[in-house]
Amino acid sequence: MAEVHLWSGLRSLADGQEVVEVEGQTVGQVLDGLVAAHPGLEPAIKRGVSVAVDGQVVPGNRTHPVAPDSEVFLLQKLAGG
Amino acid sequence: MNYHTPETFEDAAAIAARAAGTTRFLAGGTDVLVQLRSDLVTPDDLIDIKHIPAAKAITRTGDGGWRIGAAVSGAEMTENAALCADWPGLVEGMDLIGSTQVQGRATLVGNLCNGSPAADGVPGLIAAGCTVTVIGPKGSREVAVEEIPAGPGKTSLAKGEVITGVTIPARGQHGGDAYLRFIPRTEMDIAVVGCAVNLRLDGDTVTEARVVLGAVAPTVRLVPEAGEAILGTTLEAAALDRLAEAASAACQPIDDKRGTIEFRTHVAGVLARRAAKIAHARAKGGTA
Amino acid sequence: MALDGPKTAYKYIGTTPDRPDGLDKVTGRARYGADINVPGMLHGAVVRSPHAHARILKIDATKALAMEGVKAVVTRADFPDGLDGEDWNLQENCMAGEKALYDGHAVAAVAATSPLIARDAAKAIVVDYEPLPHVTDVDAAMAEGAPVIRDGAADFSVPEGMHPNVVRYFESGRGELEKGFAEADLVIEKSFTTEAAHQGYIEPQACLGQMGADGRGEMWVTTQGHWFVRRMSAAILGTEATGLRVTPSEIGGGFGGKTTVFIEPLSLALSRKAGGKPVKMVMTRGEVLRATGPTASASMDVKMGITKDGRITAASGTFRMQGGAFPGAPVDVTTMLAFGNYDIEHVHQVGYDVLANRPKQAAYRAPGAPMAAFATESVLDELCRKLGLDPIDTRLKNAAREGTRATFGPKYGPIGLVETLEAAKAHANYHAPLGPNQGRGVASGYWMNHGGETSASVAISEDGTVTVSIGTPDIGGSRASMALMAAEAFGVAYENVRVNISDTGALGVNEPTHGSRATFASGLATIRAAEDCITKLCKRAADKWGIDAEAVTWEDGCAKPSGPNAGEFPPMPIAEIAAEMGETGGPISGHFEDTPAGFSGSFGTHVVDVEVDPETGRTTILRYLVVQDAGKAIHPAYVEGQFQGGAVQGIGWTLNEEYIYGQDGRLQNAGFLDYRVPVASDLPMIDTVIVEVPNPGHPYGVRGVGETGITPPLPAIANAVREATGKRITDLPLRPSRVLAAIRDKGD
Amino acid sequence: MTKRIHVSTELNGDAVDFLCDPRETLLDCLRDHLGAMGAKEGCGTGDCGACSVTLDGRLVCSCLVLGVEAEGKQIGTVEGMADGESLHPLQRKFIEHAALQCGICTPGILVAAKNLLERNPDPSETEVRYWLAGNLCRCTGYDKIVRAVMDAATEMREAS
Repeated sequence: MAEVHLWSGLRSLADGQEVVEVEGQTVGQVLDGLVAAHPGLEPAIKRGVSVAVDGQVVPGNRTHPVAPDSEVFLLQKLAGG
Repeated sequence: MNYHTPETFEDAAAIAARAAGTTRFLAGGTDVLVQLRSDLVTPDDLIDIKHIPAAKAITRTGDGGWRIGAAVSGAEMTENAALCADWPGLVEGMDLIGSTQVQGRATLVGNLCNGSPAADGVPGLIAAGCTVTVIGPKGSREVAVEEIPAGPGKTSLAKGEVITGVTIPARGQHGGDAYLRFIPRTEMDIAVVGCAVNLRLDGDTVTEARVVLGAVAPTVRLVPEAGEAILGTTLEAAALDRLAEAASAACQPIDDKRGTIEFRTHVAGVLARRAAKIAHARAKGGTA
Repeated sequence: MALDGPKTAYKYIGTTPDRPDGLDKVTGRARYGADINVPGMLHGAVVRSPHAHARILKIDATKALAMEGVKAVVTRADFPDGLDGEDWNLQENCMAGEKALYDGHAVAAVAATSPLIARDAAKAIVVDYEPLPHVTDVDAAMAEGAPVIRDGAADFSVPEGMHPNVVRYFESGRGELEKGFAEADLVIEKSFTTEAAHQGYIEPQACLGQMGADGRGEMWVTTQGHWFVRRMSAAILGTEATGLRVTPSEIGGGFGGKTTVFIEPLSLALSRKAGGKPVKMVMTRGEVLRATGPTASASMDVKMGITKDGRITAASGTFRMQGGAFPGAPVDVTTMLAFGNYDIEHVHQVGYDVLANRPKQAAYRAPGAPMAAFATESVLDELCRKLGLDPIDTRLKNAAREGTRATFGPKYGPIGLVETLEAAKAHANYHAPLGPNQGRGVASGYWMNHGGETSASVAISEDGTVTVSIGTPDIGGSRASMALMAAEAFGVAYENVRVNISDTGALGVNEPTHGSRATFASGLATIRAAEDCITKLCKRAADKWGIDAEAVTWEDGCAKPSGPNAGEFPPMPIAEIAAEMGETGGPISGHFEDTPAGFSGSFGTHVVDVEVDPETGRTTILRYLVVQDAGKAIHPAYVEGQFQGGAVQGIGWTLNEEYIYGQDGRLQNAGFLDYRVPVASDLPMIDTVIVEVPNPGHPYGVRGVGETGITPPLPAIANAVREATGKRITDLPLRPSRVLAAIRDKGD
Repeated sequence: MTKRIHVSTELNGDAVDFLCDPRETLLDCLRDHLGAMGAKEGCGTGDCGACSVTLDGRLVCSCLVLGVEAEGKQIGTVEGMADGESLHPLQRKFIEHAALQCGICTPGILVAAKNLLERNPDPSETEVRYWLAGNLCRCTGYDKIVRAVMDAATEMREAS
């Protein structure tokens, strides 16, 4: 089970939880698992999020591996100027 | 748009008098072309005066003054060392307009005829007591520069009238002038406040003074009270305070994108004080 | 062939050769967006709303269409219905539908046989408007009773009870704020505003578009990202992306403003309607300022607590931003990065994205970060001043470093904030004596950087020279950087590498040159594609020598046996392999496609000295120092150039650049005369120090450097003005009238 | 449509002529009628200097000159700076000092700087900055541009 940290604006969409435990070996599986557990998160994830796995931001890369003890953070998506 | 290239001012005036629609005279074009490009003014007749030989000349007058043709560029004035030595303030007002590129084209008369209260070239002319020669359907007349501006973008010139050039009086002994303006950057801005001061001294004492403010009223404004405030003084602190107060008191500015009423009113006093000191030093023979 | 971690010894990286496009650019040969004329082409012009907010009742083009030389007019009716999300926003911004949403919003476009006829025809198109109440200020737009710009534009995130102009809401944080503030010896809370600033690229938007009735077409355009142009244009026009081939011109500056479309879909729509004739469109400067994206304006409240010995105990911020009449103000980034410089246990951020009657904001260099930095670094400076703490030492005490948990969640990898602070402290500028009315300001800033979709190809020519094809337009010399990286990877001379920016038909998808990603991502892709190529080159040598490919290594532009066991062969140079490639297996090229992770942020610290005229409020920059972490500087001269350019854009934003709207909601300063970007005589030399803390996520350690530099100037200069005048000014720009009013105000 | 006017002029030493609408600027004529695209339009109002050219040796913004005014004049543009394959020292120094990033302002700045050095072969940093104040550059912050101009001036003085 990976621990996924939500930014506080998302917590109301996930029954107030700050950290959600989700099964998944990849970023894609983790995101799908999140939506399955908390359907309220779907619009936020659909709008686009960045995912940080163990400190490394891996935007748009659903195949990036997630280990059972990985620390996963959802972040707002950003690009730049 | 019809483009005309008359070779005399009389012809230029005649074309303008005949024209039915919007007419503009073209000298440096630094205002006319901007208005054309931004669709503010598209003249039906554009009269280029640069083919008139007298328009391009800087000459000395018989009494030791100067005559600046209507199509003389700022750069040509700045490059005339004798003119700069006589009237550094008048020339620096012109020189402050726009970039080096604009200086290659912009003219003193154009700056006057554009009618902007913020025109950098105009306060120095009024402070120096200059006149312009106007040719029109009724012949020629000599008019004090301060009588030309009539409000933002407006002049007192009648249809068919054209200014042929500026007459600057002889500098004379113990005189000095200066022009300062305030802009947010160091270059390329329109004056938020401008101030020209022209002095004559007897020893250290001011015997003649003309103070002119720009960008603080609907037209460039001669402020006699400000001149009077320093007459008979040596620009000691109290005199400069009175000058600044008189300058600020003469302001009737507006709030706009370039400055506030409060700011313009205050800075008019600051610039008057600073310009007076420079003019004083120049009248004493300094090169400040 | 893969390299293990960042290299440390280089032959080409870190040198400063002439850029490959230099000759074209100093001789006037380089072709930018407007520098193309083709036979039979038409010229387009746009009719724009003079109202800040108005219902469009009727558009009558009869007179225009009757003019000699006028070939087509398009309005929103010529674009497909049914778009949603950002595609709808883009379409609506390119061409107004039911309402004009800001001064300058396009409502119709015309194509004619000359630019003058097109301009005259645009003036002849009659539009009937019903003016509506408008709002251009962010706080006013959120207030009760503000005119509603678009009902229903808010997304799921906005809490109940907000004004309909609030369209997105962000909240993040950790810890217990109250506990954190209670631990502080001093807590300061202040409110701040920043005005919108424009990217101010000198080259206006320009394109030449051609499209037939079959939806196939071509475009020449100045852009940071031609695949974006293709995707957005196709979406707006309802055509297929591959039907459109987009070729990027040289680009005359972008800074984020050329990552989206404005006139591009209009030129295609006009062309389609004019029988497929190409249509050239070039914006005027007035159009650029009125109708392309400036950045957002912001209103912010920031509160920070600190102990007497300089430890930040807690921080909170509320950030309200308007990004024009569409969702998209970068307040998400603002909230994320607001306190990102520091290690803070208790932290909380709230952000509001608000609609207003202004042009749709576009990205501008570190979008969202400079505003937050202005607020947070000003409060930190005030805390330091009140407690007599040194601003650099205090920042060092709290600085994020490797392993610090960022205020937005994850732990930082290797980063260089501490190194920039130490270098700034050691620099002579930090110790130069100051005179009366002078002051020194310090601030740090951060940008996270970006990877993004990236494709690159490397091909070996018959003579052994190397062609690199990338998809990120070169704005500031990146072709030189790519050539250096390819030269390093292959071990061939810099001059033997040619880098091309490919059109959309010649390479896989690429995101724009944005997010400080070009040198990182296209550079990484170039290196990986080169390695792919080298594998193939080694194989050719191995085949010729009759040994295993694994027994061949690549060194200094030659294939070599990997050791004595591999056999005794003289090194085989790339030119020799290339000369025979036709007979040894065919052309040799390498490819790489990815959305690379591994980017890492760049921190910077700026030190500025100013002098303020106490009688006029005018601020002069006396000295300016930029210290920033580049990871590894590929071409140091262009890295310095990014530092200097970013700093000067920040100086402009701080001192004199602003969007000025009148009571009528119209932009009052739509030209370079009154939109005052810094000129040469406003500035001193901009001193730079390049810090290099290698990024382990890039083969050569590169971090993007483009954006960070605009973040610290806003607070650094405000902090310097605070020292020079004794006044803390919390609204930007620091225009002279504002500074003078503060000086003359007897209060604190 | 207004009748077009025939203009005979000299561009970088070559006699050329073109037809233009009297409303067209010299910049429009250079770019659209004479194919000289080196001068750029950044503003059209004389505020950015990207269109800088010389007219009878005088530095001007070609967007603030009408095409018809060029009759009988000598126009100098960036295309005329190099002598065949041999670059003007300013051109070389701009490349060497990385004094351009996007390069859109470069032609105008080179023309302006050349005009400066013809008048003042030994300008101070301040003189360079004020002379070039009408040439906006948004990329570089001017630092490397000023250095390149100063360095070119030094080289040209030493060579003369």
